[in-house]
Amino acid sequence: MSLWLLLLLPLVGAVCVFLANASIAKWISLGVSTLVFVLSVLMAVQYGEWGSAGTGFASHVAWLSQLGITLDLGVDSVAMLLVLLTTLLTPLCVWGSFTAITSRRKEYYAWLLILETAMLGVFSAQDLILFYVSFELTLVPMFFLIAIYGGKNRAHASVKFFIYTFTGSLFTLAGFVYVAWQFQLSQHGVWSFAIHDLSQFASAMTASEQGWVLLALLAGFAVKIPVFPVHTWLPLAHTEAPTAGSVILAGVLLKLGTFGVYRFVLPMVPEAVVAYAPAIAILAIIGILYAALICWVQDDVKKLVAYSSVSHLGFCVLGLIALNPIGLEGAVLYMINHGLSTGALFFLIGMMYERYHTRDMNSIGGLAKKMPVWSFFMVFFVLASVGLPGLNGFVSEFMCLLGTFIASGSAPTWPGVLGPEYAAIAAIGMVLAAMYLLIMVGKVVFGKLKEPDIEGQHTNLPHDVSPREIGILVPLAALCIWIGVQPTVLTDAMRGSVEDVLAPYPLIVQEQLDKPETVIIIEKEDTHG
Amino acid sequence: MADRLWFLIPELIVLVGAVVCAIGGLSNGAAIRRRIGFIACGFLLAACIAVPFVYTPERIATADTLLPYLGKYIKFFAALIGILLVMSAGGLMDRKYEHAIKKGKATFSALRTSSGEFHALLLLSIAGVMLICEARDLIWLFLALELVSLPTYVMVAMSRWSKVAQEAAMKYFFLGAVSAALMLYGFALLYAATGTFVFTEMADVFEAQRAAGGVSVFGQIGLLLAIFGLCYKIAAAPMHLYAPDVYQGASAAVTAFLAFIPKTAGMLAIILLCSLVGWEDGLPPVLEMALWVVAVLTMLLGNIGALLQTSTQRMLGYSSIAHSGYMLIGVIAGPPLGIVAVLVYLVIYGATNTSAFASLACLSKDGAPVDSLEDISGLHKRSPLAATSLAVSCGSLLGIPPLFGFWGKLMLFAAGIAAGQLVLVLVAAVASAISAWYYLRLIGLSLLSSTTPQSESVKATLRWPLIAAVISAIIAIGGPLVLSSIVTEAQQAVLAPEE
Amino acid sequence: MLSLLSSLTAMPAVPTSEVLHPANLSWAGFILWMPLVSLVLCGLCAACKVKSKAPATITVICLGTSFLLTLVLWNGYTQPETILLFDWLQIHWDGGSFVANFALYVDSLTLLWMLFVTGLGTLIAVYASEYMEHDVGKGYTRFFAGVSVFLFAMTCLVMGDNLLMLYLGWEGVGFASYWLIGYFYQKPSAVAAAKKAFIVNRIGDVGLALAIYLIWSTFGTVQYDEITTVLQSEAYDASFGGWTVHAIPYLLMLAAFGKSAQLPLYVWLPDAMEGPTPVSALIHAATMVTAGVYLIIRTYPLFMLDDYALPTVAWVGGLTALLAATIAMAQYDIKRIMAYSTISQLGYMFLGLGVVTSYGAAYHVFTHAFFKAVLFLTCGAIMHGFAGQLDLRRLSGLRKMKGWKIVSYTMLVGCLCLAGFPFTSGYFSKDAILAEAFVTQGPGFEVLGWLAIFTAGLTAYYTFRVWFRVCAGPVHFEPGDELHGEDTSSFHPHAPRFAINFVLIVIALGALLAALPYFVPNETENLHGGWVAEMVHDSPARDGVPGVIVDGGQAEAHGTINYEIGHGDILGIDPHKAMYYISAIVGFIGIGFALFFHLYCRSAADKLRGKLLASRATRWLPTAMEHKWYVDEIYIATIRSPLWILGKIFSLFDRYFIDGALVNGIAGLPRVLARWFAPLHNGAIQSYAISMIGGAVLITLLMLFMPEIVEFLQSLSEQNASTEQVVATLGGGK
Amino acid sequence: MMTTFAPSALSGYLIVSGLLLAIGFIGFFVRRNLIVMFLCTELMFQGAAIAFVAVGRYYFDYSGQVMVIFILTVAAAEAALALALVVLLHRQNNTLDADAFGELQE
Repeated sequence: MSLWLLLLLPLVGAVCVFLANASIAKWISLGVSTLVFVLSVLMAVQYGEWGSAGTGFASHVAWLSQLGITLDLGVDSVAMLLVLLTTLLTPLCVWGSFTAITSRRKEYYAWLLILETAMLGVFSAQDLILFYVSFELTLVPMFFLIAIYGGKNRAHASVKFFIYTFTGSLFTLAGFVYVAWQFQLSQHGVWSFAIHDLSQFASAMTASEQGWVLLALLAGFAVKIPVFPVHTWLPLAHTEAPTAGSVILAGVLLKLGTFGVYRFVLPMVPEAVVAYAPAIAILAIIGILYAALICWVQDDVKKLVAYSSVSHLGFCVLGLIALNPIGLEGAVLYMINHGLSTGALFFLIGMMYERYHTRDMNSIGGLAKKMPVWSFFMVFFVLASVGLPGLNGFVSEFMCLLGTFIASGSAPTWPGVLGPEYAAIAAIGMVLAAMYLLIMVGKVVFGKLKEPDIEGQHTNLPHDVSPREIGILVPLAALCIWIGVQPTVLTDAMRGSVEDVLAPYPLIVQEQLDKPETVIIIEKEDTHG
Repeated sequence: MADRLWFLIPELIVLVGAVVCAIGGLSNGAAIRRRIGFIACGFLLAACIAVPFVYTPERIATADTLLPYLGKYIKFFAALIGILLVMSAGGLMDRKYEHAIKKGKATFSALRTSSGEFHALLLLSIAGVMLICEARDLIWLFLALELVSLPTYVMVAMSRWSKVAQEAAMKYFFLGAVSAALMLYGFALLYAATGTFVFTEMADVFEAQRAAGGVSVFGQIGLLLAIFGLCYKIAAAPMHLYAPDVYQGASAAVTAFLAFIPKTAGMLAIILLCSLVGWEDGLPPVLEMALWVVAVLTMLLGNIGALLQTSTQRMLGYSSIAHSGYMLIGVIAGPPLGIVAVLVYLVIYGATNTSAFASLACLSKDGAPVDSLEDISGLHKRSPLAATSLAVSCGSLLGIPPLFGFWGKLMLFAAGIAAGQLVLVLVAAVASAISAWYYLRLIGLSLLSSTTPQSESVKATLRWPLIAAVISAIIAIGGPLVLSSIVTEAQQAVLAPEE
Repeated sequence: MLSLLSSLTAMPAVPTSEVLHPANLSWAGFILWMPLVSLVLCGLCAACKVKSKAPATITVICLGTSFLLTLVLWNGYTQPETILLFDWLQIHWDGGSFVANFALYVDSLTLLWMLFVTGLGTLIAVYASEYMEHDVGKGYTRFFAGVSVFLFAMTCLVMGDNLLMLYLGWEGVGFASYWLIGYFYQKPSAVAAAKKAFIVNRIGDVGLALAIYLIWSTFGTVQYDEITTVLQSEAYDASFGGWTVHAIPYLLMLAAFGKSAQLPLYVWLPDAMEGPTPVSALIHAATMVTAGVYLIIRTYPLFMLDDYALPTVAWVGGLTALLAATIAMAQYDIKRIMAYSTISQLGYMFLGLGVVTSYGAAYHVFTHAFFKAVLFLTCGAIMHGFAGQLDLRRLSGLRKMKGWKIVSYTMLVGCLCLAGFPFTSGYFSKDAILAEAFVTQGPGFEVLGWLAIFTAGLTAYYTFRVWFRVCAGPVHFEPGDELHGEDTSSFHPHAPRFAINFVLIVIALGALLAALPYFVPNETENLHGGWVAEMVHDSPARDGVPGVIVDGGQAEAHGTINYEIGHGDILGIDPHKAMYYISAIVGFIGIGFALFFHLYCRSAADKLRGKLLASRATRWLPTAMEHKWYVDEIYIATIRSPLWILGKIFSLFDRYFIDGALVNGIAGLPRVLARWFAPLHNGAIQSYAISMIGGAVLITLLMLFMPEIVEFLQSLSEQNASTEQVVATLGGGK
Repeated sequence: MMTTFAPSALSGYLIVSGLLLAIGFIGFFVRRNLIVMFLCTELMFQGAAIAFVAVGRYYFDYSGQVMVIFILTVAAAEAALALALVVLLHRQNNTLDADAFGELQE
């Protein structure tokens, strides 16, 4: 079994969908994506690198040998987990779109499957260019999903989404090529874009070079995550995207940014990461609090959840740059958990929207009376999102904050450059998260029943969620509980990879701490020079 | 001398083709007249096939040009894309006239037909590009460039019997003459600086001058003026001003031609001129800085200019300006990677740009050509193939991976960075980002928008341009599969002759 | 992958480092699991749309089982034990690990808490089975599921062997209270109250989370016994941990204050009255609010590490007690009075903790659990019977009405205990705290003691204000607004039936009998407080700090403040003895005032209020008290509204500045430039010619003269630099 | 008979050729008649031609003169083209004023 099968199957499926009759397109795509999911689970069972630092299912295909570009695939344990997340969410998205999509159906399902290929490509690429190609390729299906099936303002939203993220990642590409060039210089003219080569080599660059590369890489990844202040495309895209689009966007696409940081930024430019970590952390914290306060005053439920993603991923970023295993494992866990719980929230909002054609909290309310099962799931996933212990969100949030908290210079084994003060301020975000999400629940789920006038656009859907919709939500809920109760299974699984990435850091942090004045000079050079 | 003639076999095939087309166009047999396009394609194909036989290693060892392998690469691809260009021009000339003859409403008159001439001119121009590869001195270069240009002036004028086409031809021709004079004067100064026309000798003289402290002032000014004159051919700033007008005025198929053949010619000539002074210790600072400024201006002005356009052809005209800017990065970066990147990019750009223009060329609105952006709104409902080809080619021009255009840009970026031109690459990145706006607009209009009253009657009526568009769109998608071999060929093309 | 699968299928049972007796005690896990079983069964009932009282039966049986198991466990208790249920959070890495298992820690303190948590929980479930019956088939199942969640969370909180388990329970009870307070989810006020409870608690939770981080980074563990081990080890000295050990108690305090409704985080509790009455009883009396007290007792050694930690606790407790008592005096809603009274009594408990009498605090928790449960349940019965009427001005003479005798007299029992009537349980437990305030030396503890005594008087007054108004006096009643199809004129109160009466009697008896433990002799000499003290003192949490023995009467700590005993006295008498008299007298005075104002001369109270209001100098007093000192309003004005406005500002900032000005501005820049350059393409051939050739010539000239230009620019900047130098030297000269 | 050709003399020729180029260009952009404008471009070509001849003479190299022959040829071809174009434009618009052709613009 190879990753190629996993990658190409959705693509083949997309072609089949496109050629098939519109009425069976959804069944084909559901079948294909489910098959991919089953395959990925089987692969996960076979996977031999759980807990160790190795790369599994590695395969080599030469491509553009003149530039050292290959089509190498392979997954480490973190990537394998994210592959599983992707293959899980895609069939659910397909299934969730059965009633929502009524026009241009074939294209819709074809795009979803192409999107799956692209996302899997990102996680399984072992070559920078292959990574970049997949990374960018995700934009195209998403662009069309938003632009064809989105809300009223879809044209603007899709173009903004595309151009914003496209622009950012062009700089990332420049950064990649720069590193590859440096590698080529050191290798007497032999180019290579293999992640393995470059991440080993890049840490040999000078501090100021690393700083520039860091900025270039972050230009793409920070937009994708998104980190304050480059987040404004996200609420717009989320609000306008169709339900499945939002789910994929929140569930997987945002993780491409954090995964990029994990896969490239951390191993490639350690010195710069250490130098810039406080600045990034401050942006992340601003994002947490700022977006949380904005959530508070939103009227549009979907926009609220979209901003909450900005806030939540701030924790993830903190975990990433805490530079200790607990923080990094927490961050990876956060990626998965956010995908599950926020993805589910978008599903739920989509179900509501299908029935009432509005997402305005002022015109809808008290749905618990009419849709008790829906309300149950809504409250459940809100709590998962808020971080109630026993559910998944708690573990990752706790680990990210703990990682940040202990990431001070005085930590014995894993010194970092953050510390308790960062965690303490970020922790305010926990309160705010409870605030805005519960206010949302209080308005939409509880209170007096308030329904908008839906004359003339009556749907065939039942009042409460249908068995199909329950079928979508239950696996997500079950995973939320399972991860909440048994997070150790996942943290053990990713341990080796995480420690491998972090291995050079204690030394570098220690060096920087011993010479605090040089850190400042480097920063100055990097910002002005 | 005989050796050099041997290398000219592809050109000769194409020239024979031109003659055959010109004569065939006057034939009384309607079957022959209507199949002029096939004849042209046939000769181009023959030229294509001839290339590998002509360029055998033993033969090349005897060549005395600066870049002996260049011809193999360029001639092959120029002929190949030439076939696409001929296809996109299918049905352009004499369509109504031939229709009328078929219906019996008109009789054939050799004076009223133009299809044969058109194809002959087209082939002549392609032959000009091929000849540039074999240039070993300035005279040859000058004549080859003129051979490329002069037919295109006529093609613009005859592409449409409308006032705008004639205006476009007038502007193109007059400004072309001025720029040719500039280039010629530059050649004169180069001659003054070196005392010879032969490239290899000029390169030696310049090397001696550099060893003695730098290229002489005459040489520098001469290079600059010559390159500015050539900038007109590649539509690079500040010589790009004519391009939007001309590209808008000419019919889409001819615009596709203008955006590829003269551009390739100009690029090759610039590469040849730059190789006179060599990249070994960097181009002379004056030249490098000038090219730098030109590249930056071209990328930015081209992409910025496209933003506000309401005419598809004008928009794509600006886009092709911008692409010249990208290619200049490769020229500045120099061999091997930079020139390889430019050569690869020329092919990729040629294919995808042809696709974009061909998808416009196949459209008509109640028999009239289509120009405004609104006309292609909702195209996917009426002609999904044309709409998809347009979208794919725009995606490729924008450089969305994994389409063909991305790989070209990647190579240029890599070359730029490898030459230490970080700022240039960043400017290119910004420019690409700007370009996303209008490419997405084209994609959005063709694939996403709904039909408007104005665009209701726009349909894909011409068969051959549509086929050309689809083929080149397939190339844009599937091209990456053969990228590695193209790059290998391009690498060979920039090999210096063995001493 | 195998490991992943194996952990999927079977819970791993890797024992942790310490000695375990899983074989002996693994059944104790069922104390924890039974509420969860109940939750699952209730969930099934909900899924099957059961329309009977089955959920109540299930819940009562499950909780009862828990209680019985706790009794058995208590009976067989010999020494502290850890019971591993399963691995929860175990993160290992190169050079360390973070371990928080799903494990139980059983010591006497745990057992003390679990006894009344499960016991009262069961009784309240019985009570609710009747109380909630009008909701059978609607919210009935939801209610009992909520109760089960609550009990499960509370059990985790109390029995967990590490701080993360405590945190799980901590947030869990917060969530359960959110669930239960918001039970009437169609009432906006209930939804708001539920939300408020959760959010205010979250503030405390953040404190707890940060405290856990600090504890872990300082001690390297979050398990209680290991923390104790570290504190007792040789590695420990005064400089241990640096600033962290000083920060830990304050963060824990924040958590405790949030959960136990102390200043400044008490505001959620009065609003929590929106829930059904059993919820109030459950939250207030028995369990949730005492979690803060439990936390502090559990982590007492950590509070000893900072000199000012315990005094802070004491002062916050004392002030909260006073403030809440003054508010309670001026309220008319009896349930609300009980809520404020709860806050006030919790203040006492914290005062007790602060003045180093943890057994006193624990004992007060214990007695308070019973008598406050009685009071709430009687309030609930009244509310139930009088269609939601809770205004003490609209109810009178209940004890003379048929079927309300049991309610009235059990309420009297509760009131007596709360008022500290001599020889009731509340009397002893409160005395223990009051006396200790004089015994222990601390910053202003004596003042605090007098303050607390004064508060005790107020307590007696407002308690009996309720009883005299509602149960004594002439028979009179007006129904509330929750009439179920009945007319106001033809309204008949529904007297409680068996389940409610039974529970009331049992708990009232419990409240009275809760005085007994005080007299049960204990095995340790010189120990005030009997059995409860013994339970508290047996816990290893008590002797965490090396060289410090913290006993009921003997306390000493390192640092500058010595919690010494023996020197304190009141008016020259031993405080413990003196307090028997003083508190009795104060209680009588309070009750006397209540007797006068609210039984014999009810109009006098209104007159007094009128007089106070009439005078400008004293008007503020009743107004402020009736409006709860405007604390809610202050919070809204100083925290909520500014934040909300900030959110609005950010929202606009995001839309118009970041997105509008920056993003769209930058994105719009090319189009602006495009407009600038558009005139270049004016269509005139000659202008093209001049621009093209001019541009080419300009660039050529620029390039040719580049060295000269660069030189010129350099000379310019050098000139500038030299001028700057001159200016600088001139400036320096001045 | 070859006489030496001093650098100063060469620069004189080059100046003349440069002037021709400039005059041609200035004429191109100040005159409005298309035929005159075309003649101006021819002037520019001839400027270059003079330079070629002069330089060829300076180096004793006949290539310069060869070049001039070719330039003349190309100029003739261009002239033919220009004439055709001018006739076409005139037929269509009845004017040869360059300003009349400004339909294509932004």
